[in-house]
Amino acid sequence: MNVALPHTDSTIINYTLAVVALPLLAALINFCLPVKSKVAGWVSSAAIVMGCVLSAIVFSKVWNQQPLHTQTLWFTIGQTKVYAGTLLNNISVLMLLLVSLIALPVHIYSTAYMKHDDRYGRYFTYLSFFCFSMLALVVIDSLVLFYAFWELVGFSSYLLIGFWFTRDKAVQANKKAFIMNRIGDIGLLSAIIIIFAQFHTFDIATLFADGGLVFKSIIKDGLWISEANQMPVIWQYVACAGIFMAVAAKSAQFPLHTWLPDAMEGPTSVSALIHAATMVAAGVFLLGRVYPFFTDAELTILAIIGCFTAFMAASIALTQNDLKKVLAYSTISQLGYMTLAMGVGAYGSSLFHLVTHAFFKCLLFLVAGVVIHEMQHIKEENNLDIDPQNIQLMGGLRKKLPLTFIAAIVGSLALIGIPLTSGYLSKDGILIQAFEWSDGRSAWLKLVPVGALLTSWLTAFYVSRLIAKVFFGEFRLLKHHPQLKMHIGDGGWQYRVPLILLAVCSLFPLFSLNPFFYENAWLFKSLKPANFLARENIYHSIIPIGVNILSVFVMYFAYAIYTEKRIFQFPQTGFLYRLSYNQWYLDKFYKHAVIKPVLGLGKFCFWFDRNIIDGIIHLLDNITRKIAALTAWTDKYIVDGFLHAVAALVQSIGNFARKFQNGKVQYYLYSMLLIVLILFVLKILI
Amino acid sequence: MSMIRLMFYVMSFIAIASALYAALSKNLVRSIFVFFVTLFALAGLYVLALADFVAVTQVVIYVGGILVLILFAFMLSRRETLNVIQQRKSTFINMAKVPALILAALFLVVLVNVILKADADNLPWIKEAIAQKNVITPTSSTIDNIGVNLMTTYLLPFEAISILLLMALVGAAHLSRKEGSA
Amino acid sequence: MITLTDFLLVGAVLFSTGIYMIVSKRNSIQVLIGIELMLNAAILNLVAFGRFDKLKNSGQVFALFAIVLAAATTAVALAIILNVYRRYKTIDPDEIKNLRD
Amino acid sequence: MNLLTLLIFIPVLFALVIVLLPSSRRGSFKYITLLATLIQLGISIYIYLNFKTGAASAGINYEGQFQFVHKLPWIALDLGNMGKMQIDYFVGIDGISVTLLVMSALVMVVATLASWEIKSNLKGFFLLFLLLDMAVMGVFCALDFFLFYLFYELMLLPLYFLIGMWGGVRREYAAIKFFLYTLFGSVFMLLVMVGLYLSVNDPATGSHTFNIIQMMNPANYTAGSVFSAAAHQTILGMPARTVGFVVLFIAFAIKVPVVPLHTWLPDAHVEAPTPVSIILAGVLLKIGGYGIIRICLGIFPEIASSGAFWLGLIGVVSILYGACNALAQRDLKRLIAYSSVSHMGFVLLGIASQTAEGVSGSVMQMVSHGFLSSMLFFLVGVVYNRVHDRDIYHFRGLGTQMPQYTAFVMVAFFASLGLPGFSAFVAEAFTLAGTFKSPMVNGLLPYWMAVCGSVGILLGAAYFLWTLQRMFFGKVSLKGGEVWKIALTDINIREKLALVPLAVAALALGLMPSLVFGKINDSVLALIQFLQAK
Repeated sequence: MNVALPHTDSTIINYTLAVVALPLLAALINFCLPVKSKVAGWVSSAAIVMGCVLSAIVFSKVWNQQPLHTQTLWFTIGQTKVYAGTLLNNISVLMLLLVSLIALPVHIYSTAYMKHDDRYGRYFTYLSFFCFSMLALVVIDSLVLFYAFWELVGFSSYLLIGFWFTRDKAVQANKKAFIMNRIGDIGLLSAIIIIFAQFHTFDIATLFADGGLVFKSIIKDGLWISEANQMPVIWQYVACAGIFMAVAAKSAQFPLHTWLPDAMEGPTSVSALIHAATMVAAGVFLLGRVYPFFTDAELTILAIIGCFTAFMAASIALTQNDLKKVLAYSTISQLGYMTLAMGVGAYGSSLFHLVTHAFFKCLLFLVAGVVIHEMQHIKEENNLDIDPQNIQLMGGLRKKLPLTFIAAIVGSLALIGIPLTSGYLSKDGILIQAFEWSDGRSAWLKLVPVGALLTSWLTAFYVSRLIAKVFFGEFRLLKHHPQLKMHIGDGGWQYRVPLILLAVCSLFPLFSLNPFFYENAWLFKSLKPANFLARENIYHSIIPIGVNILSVFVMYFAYAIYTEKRIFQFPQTGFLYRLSYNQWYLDKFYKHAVIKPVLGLGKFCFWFDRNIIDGIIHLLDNITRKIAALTAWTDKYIVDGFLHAVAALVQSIGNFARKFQNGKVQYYLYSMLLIVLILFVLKILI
Repeated sequence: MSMIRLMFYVMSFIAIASALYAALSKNLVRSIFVFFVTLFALAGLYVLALADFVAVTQVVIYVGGILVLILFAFMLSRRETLNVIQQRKSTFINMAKVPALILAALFLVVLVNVILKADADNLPWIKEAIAQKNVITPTSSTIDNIGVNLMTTYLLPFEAISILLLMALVGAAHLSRKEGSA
Repeated sequence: MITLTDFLLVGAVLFSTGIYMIVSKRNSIQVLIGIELMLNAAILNLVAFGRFDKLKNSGQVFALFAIVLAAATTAVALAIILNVYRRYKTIDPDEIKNLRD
Repeated sequence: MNLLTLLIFIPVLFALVIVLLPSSRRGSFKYITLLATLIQLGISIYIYLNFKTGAASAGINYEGQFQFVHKLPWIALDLGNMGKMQIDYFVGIDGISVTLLVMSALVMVVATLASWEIKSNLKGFFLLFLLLDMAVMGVFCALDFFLFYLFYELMLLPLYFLIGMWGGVRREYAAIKFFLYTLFGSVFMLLVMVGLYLSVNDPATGSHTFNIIQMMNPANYTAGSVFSAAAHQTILGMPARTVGFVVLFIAFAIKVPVVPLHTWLPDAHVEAPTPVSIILAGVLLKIGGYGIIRICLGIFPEIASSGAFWLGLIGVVSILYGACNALAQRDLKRLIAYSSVSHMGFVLLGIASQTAEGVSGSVMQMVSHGFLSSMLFFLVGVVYNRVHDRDIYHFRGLGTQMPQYTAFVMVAFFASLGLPGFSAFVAEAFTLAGTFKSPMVNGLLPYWMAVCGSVGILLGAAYFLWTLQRMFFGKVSLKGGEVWKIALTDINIREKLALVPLAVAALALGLMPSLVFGKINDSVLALIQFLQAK
């Protein structure tokens, strides 16, 4: 601690550290326990309960107070000192409390949900580790550590998605999730490096606070100038793009969203906590942290992408038959709202929506968990080969699961944004501010709020479809298997308590005493941007009314189609249907446009390595060998050959001469005479 | 053509023809006997060369000594010798003999060539001998002169020859002994 | 008058015949005859030249020596032939190859 | 007795013991070797703890600032008119070498533990192993170029035999390839070394010297000598100092290895027995990086600056190319070998940046990679030992079959792919940070290199996760069927003993990077200052 803090502050810091450290401790304890140990659940839950209490205290102390920032030297590299510390301001304590609050019911729920799993202990190890990473992420003050925990939440999400690692789909999904997130991580890392290079610090408080370094930096004449440095402005864009990539990956925004639906392979409780409420919100949280960094143009792009994501995901959710996938796409869609809100400058509404969404989406996932659990129960009891998550097989469950049904209705209404729910408050804020934002801009930007508006009706439709298919009408599985035994119910208190708790949190009173005006919510008041327009223009009254009236119609429409089979049935062959059902073909597109080329590049590189580089080596090798062989040949046949030839000559002469020594006297004589004769002849001739 | 010349041709012809026959004959006995004829003819030629003493010695030693010795040797060896030799194929021109024939012919050519080139009749010392009348004439007697010369001028060769003969005698005797102690 | 050359020519023919016999004959005795022929050719030459030395009679004297020597030679040669025949059961000079290296 | 000398020559002492023991006691050889490496580790840790930090003990180009120095005249021939030949036994360490020393010692212990699998010709193996150990330590400590070269070459020989005699199927090919590659590098290095020797005069004695630190000072060069900066001599039409730098760089780049001089590495690694793979990846590659920092940068600083772009480019290419290659592999060991190429690319990139962050990151990366690659190769060795197969497609669901093993694999994989909390993250992040800072601080590297380098991190995740998914997750399905199932037992105590220290070291460095940065910081700053002063 480099600054002497008042006593209360140091207590708060200690409490914060405790909130962060408790889950880590729990994870470590669980890691050392046997894999099946049932104690693990209670250890983790206890840690979260304590964390909840402490974070509530911290929240109450810090909320709307001066930000609390402490740090300690982590290490020195070169002349750069890298600090580690906590930065407690409104947004971080809010997240701290939110994560603890959501984690608590999920933990309780999990103790029942995972009861029969072989690796129960390991599950809670991972879950606690996730909580630790997530809690640390929200309070940390250094970009390096932020990145570290950013990646650690991804890592724990990887572990949890692939928790049932013998299922191929699960491990494919976790690989995909991690790699998609890695793409984002690279963006974040690049952004951090660029920021570090520009400002020479990793400290979030120094960088992004009011009047911080980022505020003082200016863009001028194609240069990005800070107090210490300047670099081409392109790198400011790259940094923004990097941050956006990180957000897109973590918060499942287009085009990096495809991992999230697949991530539903993990246990449902995990989906509820990580892939609906907390981790995926980290992207939005990041936007909140580094908000000052973005320029207006960049924010516009952000808004467009958020809007597009929201619309696209909602359109996909219309036709999905997998219970969790529908929810996953709705999550993407809602995250799109948050991003859009950030883009249009509705900073407060965005975070507000983040909080409310966390509650009701977590609630919906837990409901889905109950439903799936019971379907699984039916499946196992009757030895059926069915997908327990397929909503086509469900129906009429409201009688069997009454509490679940009520919870589902509350969650759905919140998701649609019907008044009296929390969702209404936050979503309307976004819509209204989006319209206000588009007022002063070029006309085509009106598409953004309009798109958001459309999305909200689409949301109403698919949510109603979901509820209708699951809870209303007849139990369709019964049609195929009339002898079905059904012993199902809402489950024990571990199921009921979280549902009730979250359902209550999804209603308006937690956030605002006035259920109709979002700007009265205490949360929004504290986070609202300085340039907030008071309730003076027409949007504030028209939009809530218009949206909701139409939503109600849409809901009834959906209910009518899917429950009472009235009016008409949607054709299932049209282009739009297929586009939606196949999730806009993005997975296929990525497979062909990205994965295959990359793998192909890998293959090519290897080919290049084997054949070209090694080929050159081998060629040199061969040339050397050939030269050596030539030398050897020369040595053997030319140099030695000369010697051998001389020897052979001598030998053959010897052999020739030897022929005369055949022991025949007459032959000797003959030879002798012949030579004499030759001498004579020579004598005569010469 | 004088008588002497005719005699010379006749003698020469007989000598050469018989020598050739001896050379070409496959039969050993015949060739031995034809060789007699050759020797006699040569003796005649010696006479024509005015060396009557040598001619006589020729007849005595060669015909009387050597040929008899050869015949003895032939007869002392067994019959098989004859058979072995007789069994040979008797074609007139044996291919194996062709190189020998060529050699002999070439030798003859060379010798004749040498003799003709040497032009023996016109050698300086012969001309000098003719001029000094140091030539044996048909009328002169040579035997006494030979006897004197042999005992005076050529005494040393004579003695050497005698010792040589002795050695040859001892050697021939030694070689001809029976197997075992040799 | 018979010239010196005539004698020499006859000697040459005889000498060549002797050579032929020595080289070609498969019978040691015939080879011996060939040798005798050559000796006789030589003797003939000696005699022919001897005509021009009346005083010392060198030609005739050496002809005599040669005849004597030939006799001795023949005796020894025949003794050798007999021995060879005893050992090798042949008198073909080709068959006797002990001189071969 | 000087500690460094002791550190270097302890293996030789124990090797002597092994030589004297009869072969019937071969069972004890591994324990003797283990004892040797443990003592070495102890000494290195003692050195590490007693290593003084502070600007006054930064080292680099001040001989007096080196620590644990041991300097003895070694070869001093009076050559008459040609002066005196001066070769010293001169060892000492500064911040750059101290952490590598500890890392090497630890890796050696692990390699010894991995040597339990060696069954044939134990005497030869452990003799060569200890010889290699000595040479490696010597390289990191030597401050006399001649001594450095001696140790450098001394490493080659044992490695050649270790690969060639105890290796896999194509071991001879691999051994020869390795040998030729490295020999090619070192032969030219010898020429430059001699050239430097003839150019540099020891100011104290006036004679030529091999002292590396003297070579760093431009004032010590004889006027007009080959490598004198002032003389601008040329070799084959190129500036002599550039040629010298390039030759030395190639020699070390082969060791690192960088693309395109890397192809010995996959072959050597694949064929080498596990302990040798561990040493190769863990220690040997670091000698390349260390050599570039100490010698290339130290002796030819101005060339290093002017050629930094190319160095960085090669680094980036290595990162991406190695990662792409790793993606295409189905032999686990080869995959890890290529990942080494990729990871070592960061070292080069960091060095090229010539910023404090970059160079520190490089050293960190070397230390980190030393631990992690050892761990990875050890882990491959575990499964290879059990079933003699490494093909990724032949395994599935090892997570169920060998849970503890899989846990260690996950630690190693995630640490390697740069998960925060492990050393590789800090190293790679700061290497990239340094690289990105470079255009502003010294203008050596363009901005885009850092961004390209970071793509390597992504690809790293891709191939490691693919392997995890393919090999360890899913339902159990093994090529060898039941036989393999029985053979694939979970890791035993010895293997855990080897793996835990490595994992702990990687984790500790990730959580407390100051363990490394604290020791190297002053040296790195001194180096940067030296480079900027030129």
